[in-house]
Order: sequence, then structure tokens, then C-alpha cells
Amino acid sequence: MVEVVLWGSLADQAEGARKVEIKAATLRELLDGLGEKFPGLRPELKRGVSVSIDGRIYNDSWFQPIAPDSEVVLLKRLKGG
Amino acid sequence: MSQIHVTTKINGDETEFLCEPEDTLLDVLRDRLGLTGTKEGCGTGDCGACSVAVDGRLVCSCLMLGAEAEGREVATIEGMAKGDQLHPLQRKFIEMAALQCGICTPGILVAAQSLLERNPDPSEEEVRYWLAGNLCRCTGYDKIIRAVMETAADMRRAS
Amino acid sequence: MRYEAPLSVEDAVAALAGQSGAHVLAGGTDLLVKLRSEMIEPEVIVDIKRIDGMKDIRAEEGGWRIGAAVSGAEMSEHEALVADWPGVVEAAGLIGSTQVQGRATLAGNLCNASPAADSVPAMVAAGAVARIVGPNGTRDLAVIDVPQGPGKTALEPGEFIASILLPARGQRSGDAYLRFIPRTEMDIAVVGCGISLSLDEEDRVTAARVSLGAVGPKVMLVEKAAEAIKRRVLDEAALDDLAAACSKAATPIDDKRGTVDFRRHVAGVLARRAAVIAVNRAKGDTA
Amino acid sequence: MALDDTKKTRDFKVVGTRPDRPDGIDKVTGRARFGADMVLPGMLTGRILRSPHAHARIKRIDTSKAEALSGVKAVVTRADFGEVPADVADVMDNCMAGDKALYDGHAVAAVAASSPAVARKALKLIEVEYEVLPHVTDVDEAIKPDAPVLHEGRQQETVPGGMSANVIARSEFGHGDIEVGLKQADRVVERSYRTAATHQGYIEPHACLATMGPDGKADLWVCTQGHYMVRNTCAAILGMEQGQLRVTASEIGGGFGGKTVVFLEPVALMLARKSGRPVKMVMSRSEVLRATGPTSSTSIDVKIGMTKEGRITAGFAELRYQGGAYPGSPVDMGAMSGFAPYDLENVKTVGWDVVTNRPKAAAYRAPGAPMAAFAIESAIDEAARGFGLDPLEVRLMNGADEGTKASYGPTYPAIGLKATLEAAKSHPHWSAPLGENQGRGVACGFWFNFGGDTCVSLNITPDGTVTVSEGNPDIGGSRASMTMMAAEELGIPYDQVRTIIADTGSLGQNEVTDGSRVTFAVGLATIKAARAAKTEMCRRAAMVWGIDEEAVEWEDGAARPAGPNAGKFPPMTLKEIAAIASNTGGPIAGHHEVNAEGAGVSFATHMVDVELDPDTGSTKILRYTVFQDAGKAVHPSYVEGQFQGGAVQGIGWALNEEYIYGKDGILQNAGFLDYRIPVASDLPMIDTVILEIPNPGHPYGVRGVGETSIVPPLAAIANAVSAAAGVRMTQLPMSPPRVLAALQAQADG
Repeated sequence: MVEVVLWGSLADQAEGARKVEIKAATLRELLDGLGEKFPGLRPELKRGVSVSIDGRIYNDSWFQPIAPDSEVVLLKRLKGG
Repeated sequence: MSQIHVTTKINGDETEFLCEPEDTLLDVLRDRLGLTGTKEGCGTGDCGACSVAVDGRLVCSCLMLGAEAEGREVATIEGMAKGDQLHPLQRKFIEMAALQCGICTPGILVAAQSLLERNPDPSEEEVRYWLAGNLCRCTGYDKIIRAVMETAADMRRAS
Repeated sequence: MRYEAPLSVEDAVAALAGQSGAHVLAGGTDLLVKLRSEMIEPEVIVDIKRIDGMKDIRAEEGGWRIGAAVSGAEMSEHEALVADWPGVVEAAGLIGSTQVQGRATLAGNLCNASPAADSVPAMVAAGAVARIVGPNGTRDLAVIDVPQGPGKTALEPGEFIASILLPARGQRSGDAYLRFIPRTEMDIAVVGCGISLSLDEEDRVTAARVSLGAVGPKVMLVEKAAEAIKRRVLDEAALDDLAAACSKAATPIDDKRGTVDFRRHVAGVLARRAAVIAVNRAKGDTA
Repeated sequence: MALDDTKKTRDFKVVGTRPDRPDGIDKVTGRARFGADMVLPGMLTGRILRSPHAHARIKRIDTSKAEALSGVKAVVTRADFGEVPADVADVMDNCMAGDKALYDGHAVAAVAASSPAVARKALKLIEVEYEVLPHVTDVDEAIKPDAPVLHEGRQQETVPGGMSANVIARSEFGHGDIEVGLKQADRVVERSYRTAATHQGYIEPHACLATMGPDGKADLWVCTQGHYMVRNTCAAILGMEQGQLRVTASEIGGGFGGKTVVFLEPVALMLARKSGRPVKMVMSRSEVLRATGPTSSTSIDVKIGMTKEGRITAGFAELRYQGGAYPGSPVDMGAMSGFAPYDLENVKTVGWDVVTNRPKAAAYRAPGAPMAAFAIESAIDEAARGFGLDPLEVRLMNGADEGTKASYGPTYPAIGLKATLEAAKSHPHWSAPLGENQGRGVACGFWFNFGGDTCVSLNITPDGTVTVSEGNPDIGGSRASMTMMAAEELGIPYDQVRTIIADTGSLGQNEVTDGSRVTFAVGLATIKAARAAKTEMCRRAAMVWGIDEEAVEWEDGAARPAGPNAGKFPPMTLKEIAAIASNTGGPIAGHHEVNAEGAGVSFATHMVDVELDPDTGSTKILRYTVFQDAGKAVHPSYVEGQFQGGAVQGIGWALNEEYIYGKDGILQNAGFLDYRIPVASDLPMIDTVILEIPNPGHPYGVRGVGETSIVPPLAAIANAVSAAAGVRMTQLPMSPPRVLAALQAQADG
């Protein structure tokens, strides 16, 4: 299981939990698992999110491995200029 | 509408062109003569990207009609290098990274050349005020001002 | 649209006559912007730069006659003119960039009839007179009377300004023009103030003209400001009175360039500062 | 992505030097071709008719008179586009209004004609019947329940019930408990701040040249930060296959985020499709200001709790950003980044995305971050000064470091914030004396930096020189950086490599030039492509020598036997290997395609001295120093240039730049005369100090540098002006009337 930290207002869509546990070994499994476990998160996941894994930020790499002890933080989709 | 026939000298070459009465010198240079080194950033004389010299006088080519060029001598960025010899300002701008995107660069070079022709030893303040009509959004002007000052110093040493 | 570049005043007047959509081109720094933005759609543009005398700066009865096509840069390079009317030359030199200086003219700045035109308060303070030519001959009109409101002038159809006279003035005289802009260059005046004055041997003001720009529908001559300093040495108290008179005379509006309160206040600040420069110049005349 | 081959301490030969940029001569001689510089035979002029109203229903458009005008070859309205996919629906609507015009300058129709004069005339012949609607341009007004509504049904599930439909989204970030933190504080600073919308202010207006044949194959020449983005977006809008649209990026005359979206391009293609002729479109400056993508105006409330020793016990900010006429202001970026420089136990930010009758905000250099930093760094400064504490020391005391849990969630790896603060503290600027009416301010800034899809193809020519093809428009000298990294990796001189920006037909997908990603991501791909080429060259040498390819290594521009056991062969140079490429298997190339993840965050500290004119409220910038972490500065001159450019854009934002809308909702300053970007005479030299704390995610340690530099200046200048004025400035721009009013209010009160 991977512990995922949600941002504040996202917790409202995940039954109030700021930290949730998902069974996932990759980024794709993580995002799929989040949507399955917390349907309230689906609109935000559909709009796109970024994910910080051990301090590095990932956007779309489905098969980015995630270790069970990784620090995983969901972020709003980052946009630059 | 009848087009106007204009005879002029551009970068030292006798040049004839036909233009509409409302065409600016900038329109003529870019669209009729293919001299696209002179840029349009605003069309209102507020950015200096279209700077050229007319009879040795620095002007915005967007604020002058093409028809007014009759009998005048126009100098644009395309005439600044002599063959494959860059003008010292051109050389120095590259060396000192005084350009980023480069859209304002032709206008700034033409304006800086006009300054150095009049004042071979300008102070930083004089350079900044002379170039105040040439907007640059990339560099913060620092490297541009330094490049002009250094070129002036080099040219003084060389003369 | 047609473009004409007559060689004589008569031909220019003829070209302008009978054309409702005729515009005079001198430096073109306002005209081409209006043309570009489709604010105007002229039938004909009459370029007066090829007319004899339009590019001349001539001494005349102790003053200077400046042709309608003389650019700000040409004025700045004329040492005798700069020595006599530094305020007017500096004011003209504040219009736009170096590039604009290569083209912009006093007459054009005046005919554009913007209340914020930089050279106009300086010319008004100088007591300058415009020479107007037209279908009915030549007439002289004080610069202050040329603008009639934003974008409106006292010129009749077919008329244009051929030259501007900066009159003679006595010894121990000086002028100055200051404006306030948000940046250091390239802006339109938020407030402008021109002062021309003469001093007696005790440094008392014997004659003064004070003008303000951008604080009303047209450039204004502030008689009360001049009265406030006449017969006085310009000490702090006199400068305070001058500033107060200018702030009081100002009738500005709130717009994208400044607020009413700001413009009133700064009108006084600029008057003070311009007066100090003008006095120093007046003293320098005899130094 | 395996990055374990990073050499931690590396002696660079090319990286870190300052060679001439490859496009330098083209740009100083006027030869470089920008967006508006291209022509094609038979080309038409395209022009756009724009709404004169801030908000209006379009009841009818009659184009028949325009179509009948001699020389008019096509007229386009929204009806020509039909249905478009949902993910480009807002882009489409922004490029050409549908039922409603949503802001002053919104495109409503377009023509292609044989000359600019005919096009101008044709626009006047298009009849549009508008039903003018009430409008709203201010963010705080737009939130009110009775505000005029732009769109129904766009509000996200994150917004509590009962709010105006203009409020699109709410987001909240942070950790700890603000109330607990505030109780621990000896002082709480609570302030509201406002910032005006600003424009990127690139000097080159948007321009493009489109052609399309009856077979649907199309070409587009365009100034953009991302021609692959242009291709994909236009293809979606026009119902084309992406492969049928080839987009070539011109030289780009500045972007700063403003050229990361399309405005003219789909319209030009539609005009080309309808007319069967090439169509060139170039915006005027007024169109650029009215109808491209300025940044948000904002309204921000901040609460900072601080102990008398300077420890920040709580940080709270509520941020309201209007993003123009469509959802998607950068408020989340602001809410996530504002407290990022600090190590806080209790931190919370709330962001509100709001729509108004203004042009849709595009990205502008670290989008969303400068405004948040302005508010938060101002409040921290006020709290610190309130205790008489040194604002740099307070920032050092609270500064984030490796292992800090960032306010937006993750734990930081090695970062450079404290290095920038230490450098600032020991710099002579910090201890220089100040005169009367002068003030000094400091502020910190943070930016995420991005990676994303990237392709690089590196080819070895028969004579042994190297060409690098990349897909990211070069906006500030990146061709020089790529050339340097390729030369470094291959061990050959800089001048034997030439880098070009390839068209969309030549490489795979490339993310836009944004997010400070290019030197990082394209650099990474360039290095990897060079490594691939080296591997192949080693293999060729091994073939020639008849040894195992594992026994060959690459060093100093040549293949060499890896050790004494590999055999005794003289090194084979790149040129020698290239010369026999045909004999050893064919042309040699390396390429790398990647979704580059792992960009390193970046921090900066800015220090500025100002002098106020107490009689006019005018501010003069006396001295400015930027301290920023670059990871590794590939070409230090262009790194300095990024620092300086960002700082000066920030100076403009702080002092004079603003979008001014009248009560009628019409933009009043759509020109460079009254949209006042800094001019040369406004400024001092901008001093720079480059810190290099390597990014572990890049082989050379590179971090993006382009955006962070605009984050601190707004606050640094506000802190300096406030110090000089003796009164806290909370609204941008700090224009002279505003500063004078503050001074007078203080004197009166």
C-alpha cells in the first residue's frame, strides 16, 4: 500500500481524509486506484493532476514505479509560462 | 487609388518603388522592398523596433510615409554590416549577450549607431535616455547598455 | 487618399482648400498614429516640409522664428536658440523618444491640440505667436489661442501654421518647463508647467508667465500664479504662494494617467521646481 | 528514467563558458525571420473584427456586403467551425466568439483580402447586431452573488453552494492548524492586497501565415512558444489529422507565456481553407493588448503569525484570481507556491478561480506566483519589521531546506533557498548605506519548473560535424545551450555543432517552451541523444578494431580502447568514424524521446533599493541584485539575462504596468504609450549572483531559470517602497498617485 497525501480541498471529495492508502506500484495504478476508491475524486483526476513522488514531480508517466515507502503527494496540475 | 513613384537611396543604393499614399516607410521597407530586418512592434512610435536613419536622423519608420522618402537617404539594419564585416556594435551585442529574442535588436542597433555617431563617449545615463524609445522586454537593458558603452570605448581606442 | 508635397505656401493652401478631409503633414508623429488607428481617413495629406523656410530657425527682432517643419532634435542642436529659450527647447525635447524627436515639431504639437502637449505650456509661458497662412492670407495668433479644446484648434479650413515666433525678451530672463510622467521617458504628461520670468537687479520678479498643461481641456495661462510672484524675490514663501495658485487654478479630471487630487498637488510641485530653474537661468544671463 | 550516470563533480569544458549564440549574426543583421517576416506568392491579408463591447449577445452577423467587396476572398465567422471537441471548446470560443462576445476585443469575424486596405474596408462592411449585456471586470465584484454572469454550468464541485456562477473553482492547500499557530504568535499581521492585471509585453505581435490545399494538407508558419501545441490545437479545432498539418516555428520575438496558446492560427487556417490562398495574419499592438492573454488581476488576504524572535507560527492566504472570460486562472499555482520558501508547521492557502469580462489569462512567467509572493512576502516583511527584526534573518530562520515539508505537500530534496539568502546577506549591497527617502527591500520567490514531452535528434554528418534538431522554439538563447551540451557530451568544439528548431513533421511531440523546461528537458534529451550517438560510434570503432564494443569507451571526442586488455589501438576521432560510416553500417545518429520528469524547483532572493520623491510619489529604482539558484548555469550570460529580464518585468508590474478598464468595460490603455513597460532610462544595472546547487534530476545538474526571477520583485519593491515611505503599500501598481495618496494619508493621520 502507498500512502497518498491529498491537498486540502481534495480531501473533501475523499471522505475528508488528507491521507489515503492505495494499493499501487505505479503511477497509473495509483491514479486508477484513487478514482475507484473515491469516486468523488474523479472530476479532479479527469481535469489532470501532477504527482510528487519522493520530491520529484510527475505528470503523465503511467509506469513510473512507486515504492511502498515513497512519499506521494497529489498536486494540482502544474502549468508554466 | 493611384500609387506614388518614389526615388530614394536605401543603404547607399539608388532605389525606386511604388507605394500607396498611406503606406508608411516601414510598410514599404518590409512589404515592398523585402527589408524585413526593420520590425513593427507597435505602429505608433512607442517601441522603436522600426528605427531607421533618414538623412542621418534617427526616426521611427512607422511614423513616416513612404512617399516622404523621395530624394532622401534611408539607412536600415540591413546596411549596418559592410559585406561580411559586422559593425562593432553588432559584434559586441553577440559577444556580450545583449539580445535574447532579438526582435528589438535591429532597432536598438540602428539607434545606438546613431548615438555613437553624435557622441563617441556617452555616459550610461546618456545611453539610457537615448535608447528610452527602444523597448526591450527580455533583457532588462543591462547587457544592452553595457554593450553600447563597451563598443564606444573600443571605437574610441581604435580611432 | 492622396499625398501632396507642394513647394510653396500658395500651392499648399491650394491643396488644402476645398478639401474637408485635408490634413497637414509636418513631423507626422501624431498624424500617422491617427491614420493608422483609423481615427482619421483623409482625402489628402499635404506634406509641408518641402516648402521653402519650413525647416528654418531664424533670428527675428531679437526673438526666434521657428519653421513649422523644424524638428525637436534640430531645435536642440541650435545653440543660440537653446541659450535664449532653454525651457521651450527642453519642452519640445520631451515629446516622445529620440526617434520622435527626429520628426516632431512645435507646430504639430500645437495643432494636435492635446491639453497634455509638452511644448505648448512652454510656448504659452514664452508668449509665443503662431503665424498662420491660409486662403485669406497670413495672420498671427497667440499660441494660447490656438487650441480650443481637446483636438480642436482656431485654424480655419485651408489654414495651417507656417512658423512660430518666440519673442524677444530682456536681460535677466529665464524659462523652464517641467512635466510629471510615471516613467522617466515615453509618457504623456500627467501635469506640465511652464514658467518664463524676468528679474530686476535685486532678483525681484518683474515679469512672469506661468502655464499649466494636462489639468484642463486646454493648456492654461495662470495669471494668478504670475501675480503671486511679481515684484517678489522667489523665496520659500513666494514659491509656496506660486504653488498654491497653480494647484488652485488646476481643473483636472480623473483618468488613466492620474487623479484630480494628484494633478492638483503636482501642478504646485512642478511650478515650484520650474520657477527655481527659471530663476537660476535668469540670474545666469548676467553672470 | 535512469539518471544514475550523473557525474556529481564534473569538469566541464564547454558548459559554463560563454560562446557566441548560433543565431546571433542573423539577429544583429536583420536576417532572422520572425512571425511577420514570411511571404508566399498569392498571399492574402487576414484581419479580425473585434467586439466593441465587454459583454454582448451576438444576435446576427451579416457578412454579405463584405463578401461582395472586390478583393475579398473569404469571410469567416464561428459558424464556419461547427462543433469542436470539448477539450478545445474554450480555445475555439476565445479565437472566435460564439453566442456571446465576452470581452472588449473578442474576435467575432475575420476576412482574407487581396490587400490590407481591402481587408480594412471589408471589416467595416460586416454587420453585427449585438445585445449589450451587463459586464464585470473586477475580481471582487465578479464574486458577488448579484454580479453579471458569464457562463452558467461551469462551476466545479469544489465550490460551496450559493456563490456566483462566476466562481469556477476552489482549492485549498497546506498542513497543520492555522488557529493553533496564530495562538502561538506574539503578533499577527492581517492585510488585504490587490494586484492589477499585466501583460507579458513581448515586442513581437502575434503573426502567422497559413496555407491549406483542397486535399486538407496544410502548412503554418507562426511565432509561438510551442508549434506542436499549435498543430494539435488547430488540428482539433479544424477537424484535421495532426499529421496533415505541418507547423514551422519562426524566430519568436518574446513570449513569456503569452505565446503558449493560439489566437490567430485556427482562424488563419480557416481563411486559407475557404479562400484556397495563403493567408497572413499579424496583430496590431492594440489587438495584442486587448485580445491575447494577460495575467490575472488579484485580491489576496494574508494572515501571518510570528513570535517576537521571528519564527512564523502560522501562514494563511486566501487568493482570488480572475482569469478572464474562461475558467483556468493560475490561482492554484499562486496558492501552492506562495509559502513554498518557508518551513512552516501551520500553513494554509485557499484559491478561488473567477471569470470576468476580460481576455482569457494566459501564462505569464511563473504564472500565478508573483502575486501570491507579493502578498505573503509583504506580510512577512511587515511582521519582521514590526519586531525590529532583520527581514533577511527572519527569512533565513524560517527558510525551507532539504527535508522541509513544502507548503504544497512534498518534502524537498536539496534546494537552494538558503544559499540565495546567505549570498544576499554577505553581499555588499545588503550593508550599503541608504540616504534620505530611500528604502531597501528583500523578498524570496519559488517556482516549480517543469519537464514534459521532448524529442531530440542528433545527426553526425559525413564530415564529422553534428546537427541537433529539437522541437522547442528558442526564446532566450536555448540553441546555444543545446549546442553546448551536445559539444560537451561528444567532446568536440562548440562550433562543430549546429542546433535547429525542427518543424512538426520532423520530430515527435514536444511540450511548449514553458515552465522553465527547455534547458532542463531538451538539454537532458540532447545529452541522451549524444550518448546514443556515442554508443553507436564506439560500436563502429569496435567493428573496425575487431574487439567487443564493451571494450570501447568515448573520451575527448574519440573512441578509445577501454583499457590495456582491450588492445592497443590509436583513438578514432568522431571525424574518422563519420568518414567511414557508410562502410560500417550507414549514417550515424542518436536520438532521444522522453517525457522528462524530475525538474528541480528553484528559489531566488531579490534585493532592491528605491528612492521616493515625497512630493510626487514617484519611485526610482536605485540598485537591484538578484540571487538565484540555477542548478548549473550552462551559458552564464543567458542565465544572467533571464535573471535580469524577470527582475525588470517585475519592476514594471510593481510600479507602473496595469490593465485599466473603464466603467464601460473597455480597455483604456491598449498601447505601449499608456501600458507602461520599463524603458532603459527607468533602470539601474541589474546585478546578478548565480548560485549552483545541482539538480539531481539532470545529468549536469541543470534547473530551469526562466521563471523564478519574476516571483520576488513585486514584493521586494513593495517592501522597499514601504520602508522608504514609512507606510505599507498593499496595492499594485505602486503608481505615483497611489504612493502620494498613501504618504498624504499618513501625514494627515
